[in-house]
Amino acid sequence: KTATSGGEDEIKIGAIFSASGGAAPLGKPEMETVKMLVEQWNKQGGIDGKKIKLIAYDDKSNQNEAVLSTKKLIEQDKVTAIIGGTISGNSLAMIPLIEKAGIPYISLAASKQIVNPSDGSSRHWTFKTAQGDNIVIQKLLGFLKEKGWTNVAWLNVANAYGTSGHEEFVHYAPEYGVKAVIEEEFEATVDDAKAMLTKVKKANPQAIIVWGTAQESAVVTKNIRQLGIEAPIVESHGIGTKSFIDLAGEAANGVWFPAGRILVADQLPDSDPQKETLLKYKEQFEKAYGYAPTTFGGHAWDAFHLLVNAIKEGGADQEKIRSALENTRKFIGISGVFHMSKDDHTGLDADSLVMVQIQDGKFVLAEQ
Amino acid sequence: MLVLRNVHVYHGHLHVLKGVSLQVDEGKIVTVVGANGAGKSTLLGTIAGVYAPTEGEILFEHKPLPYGKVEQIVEKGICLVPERRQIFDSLSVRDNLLLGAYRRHRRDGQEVKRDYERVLELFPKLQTMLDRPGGLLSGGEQQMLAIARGLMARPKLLLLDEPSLGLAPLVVKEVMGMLTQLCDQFQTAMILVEQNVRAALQTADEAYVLERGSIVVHGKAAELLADERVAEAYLGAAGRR
Amino acid sequence: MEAWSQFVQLLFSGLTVGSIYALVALGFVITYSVTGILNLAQGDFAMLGALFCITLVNNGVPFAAAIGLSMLAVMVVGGLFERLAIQPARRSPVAVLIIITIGASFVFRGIALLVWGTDPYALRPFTGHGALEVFGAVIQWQSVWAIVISLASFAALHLFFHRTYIGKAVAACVINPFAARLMGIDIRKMSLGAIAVSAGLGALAGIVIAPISGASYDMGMMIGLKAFIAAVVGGLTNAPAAIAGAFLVGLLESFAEGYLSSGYKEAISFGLLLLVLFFMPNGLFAKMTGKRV
Amino acid sequence: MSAVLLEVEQLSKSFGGVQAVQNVSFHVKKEEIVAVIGPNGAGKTTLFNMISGIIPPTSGLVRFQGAMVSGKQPHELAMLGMTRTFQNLQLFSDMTVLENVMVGFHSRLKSGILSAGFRLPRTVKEERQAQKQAFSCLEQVGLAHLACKRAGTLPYGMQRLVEIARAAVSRPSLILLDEPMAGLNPQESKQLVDVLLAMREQGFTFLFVEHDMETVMAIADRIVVLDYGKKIAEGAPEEIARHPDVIKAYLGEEAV
Amino acid sequence: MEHGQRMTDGRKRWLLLVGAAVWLGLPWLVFGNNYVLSTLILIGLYALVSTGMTLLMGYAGQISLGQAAFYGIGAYASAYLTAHAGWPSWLALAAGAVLAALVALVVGIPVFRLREHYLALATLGFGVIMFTFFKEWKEITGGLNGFFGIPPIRIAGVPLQSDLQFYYLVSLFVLAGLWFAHNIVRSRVGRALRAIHGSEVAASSLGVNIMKYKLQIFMLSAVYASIAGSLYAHYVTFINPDLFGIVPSIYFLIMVVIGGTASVWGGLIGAAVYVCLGEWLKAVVPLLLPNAGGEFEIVFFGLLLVVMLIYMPNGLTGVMQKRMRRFLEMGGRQEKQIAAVEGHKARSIGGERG
Ligand SMILES: Nc1ncnc2c1ncn2[C@@H]1O[C@H](COP(=O)(O)OP(=O)(O)OP(=O)(O)O)[C@@H](O)[C@H]1O
Ligand SMILES: Nc1ncnc2c1ncn2[C@@H]1O[C@H](COP(=O)(O)OP(=O)(O)OP(=O)(O)O)[C@@H](O)[C@H]1O
Ligand SMILES: CC(C)C[C@H](N)C(=O)O
Ligand SMILES: [Mg+2]
Ligand SMILES: [Mg+2]
Repeated sequence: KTATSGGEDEIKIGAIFSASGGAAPLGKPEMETVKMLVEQWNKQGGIDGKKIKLIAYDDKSNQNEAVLSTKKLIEQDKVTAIIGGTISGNSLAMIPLIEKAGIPYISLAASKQIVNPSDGSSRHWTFKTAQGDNIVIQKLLGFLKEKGWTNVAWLNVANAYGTSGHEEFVHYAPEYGVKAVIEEEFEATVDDAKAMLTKVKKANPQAIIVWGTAQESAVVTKNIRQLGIEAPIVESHGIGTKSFIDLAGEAANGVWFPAGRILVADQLPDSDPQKETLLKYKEQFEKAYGYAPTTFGGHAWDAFHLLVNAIKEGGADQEKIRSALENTRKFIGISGVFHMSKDDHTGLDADSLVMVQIQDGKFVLAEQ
Repeated sequence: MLVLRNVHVYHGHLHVLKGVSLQVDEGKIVTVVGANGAGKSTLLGTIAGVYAPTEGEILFEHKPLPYGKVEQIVEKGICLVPERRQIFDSLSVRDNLLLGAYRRHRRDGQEVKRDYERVLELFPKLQTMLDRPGGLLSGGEQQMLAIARGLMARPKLLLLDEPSLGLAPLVVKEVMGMLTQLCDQFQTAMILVEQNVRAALQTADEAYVLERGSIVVHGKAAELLADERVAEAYLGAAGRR
Repeated sequence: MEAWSQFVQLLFSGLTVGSIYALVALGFVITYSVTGILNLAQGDFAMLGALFCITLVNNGVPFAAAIGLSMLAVMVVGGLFERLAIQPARRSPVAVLIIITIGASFVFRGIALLVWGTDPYALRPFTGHGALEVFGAVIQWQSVWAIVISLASFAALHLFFHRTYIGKAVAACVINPFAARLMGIDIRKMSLGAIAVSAGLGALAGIVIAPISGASYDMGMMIGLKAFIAAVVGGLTNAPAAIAGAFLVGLLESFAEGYLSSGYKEAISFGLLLLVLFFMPNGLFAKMTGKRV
Repeated sequence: MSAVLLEVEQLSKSFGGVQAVQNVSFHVKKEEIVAVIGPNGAGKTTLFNMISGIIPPTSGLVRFQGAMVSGKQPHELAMLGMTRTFQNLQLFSDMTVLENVMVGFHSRLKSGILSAGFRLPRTVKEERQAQKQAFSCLEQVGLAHLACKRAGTLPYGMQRLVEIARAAVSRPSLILLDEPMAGLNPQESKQLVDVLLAMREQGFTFLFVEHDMETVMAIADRIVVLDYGKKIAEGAPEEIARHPDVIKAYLGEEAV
Repeated sequence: MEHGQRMTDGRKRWLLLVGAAVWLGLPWLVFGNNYVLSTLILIGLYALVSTGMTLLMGYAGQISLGQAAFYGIGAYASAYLTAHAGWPSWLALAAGAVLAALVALVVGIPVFRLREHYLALATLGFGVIMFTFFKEWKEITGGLNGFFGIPPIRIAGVPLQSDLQFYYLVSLFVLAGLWFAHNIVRSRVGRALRAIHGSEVAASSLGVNIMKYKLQIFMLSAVYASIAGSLYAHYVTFINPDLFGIVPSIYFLIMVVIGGTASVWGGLIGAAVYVCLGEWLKAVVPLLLPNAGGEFEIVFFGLLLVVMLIYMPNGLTGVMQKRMRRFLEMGGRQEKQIAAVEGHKARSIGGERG
């Protein structure tokens, strides 16, 4: 099956990001990354001489918009493949349409459900580049076990990202001998979490896990220290942007979190296979947009290159592109080194993550 | 002091005032009577700036009024006591009265206080309910409040739209008497629109009869009171009882 | 003893949050009691105030001057909003006016997104990072500032509304605009003034909260919503009641979160609030309204 | 003819400190026209509000057509056959005059939300009937030519007439009128008097409040006088006109 | 009078027929473009919700800031009953509608004792509470992760899977909904509702049971929303609580206001304008400002909303009604006068007493 229309000399790639709305801090760098890459590739002559035509929509962090835009990409723009879906909810809403239409699709969101749905529905065409929360949680639990912090407090933000992280935590924690002495939720719009934290203080955990993205996590982190709780804080990969450090100030010091290597690219040993790729992306992105790249932009970088490689192999034939994606081996990306297979449409394992600690306002690679 | 020449007013497409001319002299009471829908309220509203005429001119103290600009017209000393009372429901009776003198507070605070006392003497009923929200008063009490509030503005020209509406007979008599007195004492000119035609004609110096937007009769109030045609059309057959 | 310190902590958490809601709620009340409009863009004034102030401070403007300047700037924005969006629509039905304010809020938010991007920003506390300790509970100085500022603004407004005749005239505008005009009250000027002042208060709220929770282009929505709740609970025309409402909402949230479930916090605090309303359908702080049936 | 339609017993109402109505008792017989008069603030409107169920009495009873009705809701009373007009007009100002009057016919119709939504034949028939009735009622008060006008744009006096037509269209057994003549000039009130008298002939009963003594004297069979919430007199018009207390409190020396 | 009415009805019927023909023919006009079809489907679903709200707001004068909750009740009822309990889709849709009506009844009894902004607050609170339930009742709703694998709706055992089939299904519901609403408006019930809007005391002293009608119309609007929600769930096959929170409720309110409450068509028109405006901006803004993201769309949407409402305070139907009236020659000259003075807002004064 091939894409029906579209000039012979261009390849249409569709993209959907949450460039505005609640998930904008994630979606904006994704969109910018992809735009930058398309420009670069086209300057160098495109893919096998064909220019890339990017058709990108902003779903405004809204599920309906995501569904409509997907329809539009499929029916009207007749794209060859789609990347995007910044947040899990939107990706999940897009998938049924994409599977029905039969178009290669790479999501940038984290939920495990995107590639391994619990209801067993088809994921023939769907891939993703963000480390699934199952992997992140395992990395985090391994770290806790190593440190001997087995009685912990679990706090997550009340949205799809937070609850999905929580589920994985509940699922894997026993395996690592970690126990939550208290589990709480906070709103993404929280201004003051002290009320909730008084309970945490009482529970007296060995470590506190805060699972959210930058702004709300910063408030919680600050409040933890303000209440005089001294326990170490471990957070999620959702805080991997400089603004977390600005917002949390002093309190950010000493916070640990698992993240992709991009945040600490320059601290990696030269032997690291990703180092070169990471530094190049970092340099290009900073030059283009004037701020440091995020792990989220990295997911988009990966998705774009995975797709480009598959198109090189499969041409305009969508089934061929798909199977090329599925047969990706040892692709060195920003989020990690990808090994796809029929059963694993993410292709990343816990090694794709490192533990990072914030020290004096900087991301520092923790000892392995 | 007030002169209307050939004033036309429309409500949408409805031609309500069709060339009304009228004159009010200093310190005189002029009454305008006429059937339902003749345009009496519209006439008062136009003078007060609520509606703007499409044609004709209105001169106040020899200068044209800023048509349709209610606040500026109030500033010039014209005050309308409107149809349906227009009390500030949730403000106390006291505040209602004081707001009547809104434009004067800055200039003559002391005098406002004196006027306040005087107005309450005129309506002793209100004295007993100064702290009650205006909207809770009975119909007639609200009417008293509306008139009293108008007086608080101490205007040069007072426009009264059916002031006797809903007032008990005894009170109507007092109010009418008070208007005459006010007129003598402070040289306040007035236009009085009334359905209680007899009372109006007894109080006023001059009278106009408005019919379907045009003035059809104009004369001394006393003469009209005696006029048989007017008696028949507007006073109702006297024999009823 | 520990239970006691938790209680005090929750109390202060509630008061801090409540004081922020209170400042924005005061804006709601002023706007509503002069123009009869529920201005759902009120929260965005807080956002603009916070972001302006942060930008100024980051560019080296002294803190106090930055606060004053950003309040002024937001007041100008409020004034423009009144002239361009509210004044031309004065005669529209209430629901339409509400939606106009929502439209304006989209515009504010969109512009803020363009200017400041999506990243949240931080502002340093007014007076150091220190904290007070009361019965084992910790209270940031910034929280004390928030509470004091909201109470002070309230006191100033209260004096204005109840001690001056302009205050009365302001109330008259919404109760009966037609009669207000007949009294010579310039309701357009009043409306402009009211919205500008509300905007200024909103800005102040944003500036006070920025050191506590950071500021970003989309913070207005949540603050606005909560303040709206507080203002309504207080009856919308009654400043002291709105303040009480704001603290009530803040405390309810804080205690629901601290003693019950944080996931259900919103539902619980709302549920309690509604329960009270059902038993007092005329509001928690009902006074004689001047409406007879 | 002489059956008692409405009975009011020891009715009282106080608002906080204000004793608006105190222990007022009287009755209205079928096809009678009874007037309630009294100085401003005497409690007349409050009395009407209690009788028509709009506010609950502090104490006392109201009996209508032999049944206890105090505590009933206004709409229940309307269904039983008691409607009213208001001192401060309560027209549905965004609806046309005809529609206003058709609302008055509400209590005579049955179709509910489902039969209306599916437009069952019964509904269609009812609608036609309502329209016809409303129109003929407007003809009776002489407003048929204004049927399509928006009620809010009518001059004050005519709005009063619309209210009366609206209250009368369902042919209730008792109509309460609160100052029906206010805003009408003498000639117009005379016309309305004729309409009311004609309606009485058709079997209507009226209880009304009015300050226009000419009207009161012309049509009332009986007059109840309130002052400071208390009934100070009751009787035929001639008696009342001579009653010294009434003259002192209400009419003034050179009364009608 | 009678004659005029009949003539009007004749013309109206004719107009309706043309409208229906266009509606049915639309899929061919757009060459079966599924994207356009899905936009139309979405318009239809929103139209259902906002038609219910138009009745509630325009005819009963009650603002609801929690309508999306009913939309959600329908969606989750259908999702759960078909996917987990194995019910046939139609039965699930009906059950959702009944459930929504019951919830509306239970909520309405206390809520409608409140007025004006208290009422708005209460509906908002209801919305928040329902949202919390959708979010936290994970066994039924799947929580914030969402609900997957909702089966398509079936007619006589055949699953409706193409957009075209769904388009006709939704159209049918919209037409039925409009017809029902239209009938209500011009009946005793509709008059009673408008009367309540005008003056509650007067309405009740003429025999209108205010509480009953408010509740009934609230329940009806809940049923409209619930049906739309059920259809949405089957159409998209994935739902999550964010679709049914406060923000969507506000969007529904925007649609109703854009459309105007002057006629039952307001809901449909508002939904259409709302969706089309969004789509149009998505296409146009990048042309004007090639490097801008969705943020510009929000700015423009807000601006257009403000400008539109300033110039059309009664919504689009308010403007169209005047044109229509002239076209339908309703009531002759007099009607024109009314239309002409309508702009002049005569404040109903003296509403303070009864
Ligand atoms: N706001 C308005 N919109 C449309 N028409 C109006 C408006 N106000 C008044 N009219 C019309 O203008 C005409 C004159 O009305 P106006 O109120 O001036 O009469 P009036 O003499 O005061 O009557 P009344 O004695 O009943 O108060 C009437 O036909 C009325 O229907
Ligand atoms: N809800 C209320 N709260 C407080 N006082 C009230 C209330 N309703 C009425 N009153 C007072 O009760 C008294 C009686 O009022 P009511 O309206 O019954 O008088 P009325 O006889 O109809 O007078 P009018 O002839 O002026 O219409 C008045 O003094 C009024 O101010
Ligand atoms: C960390 C992010 C890639 C996760 C994303 N926000 C999601 O909802 O899945
Ligand atoms: Mg008049
Ligand atoms: Mg009365």
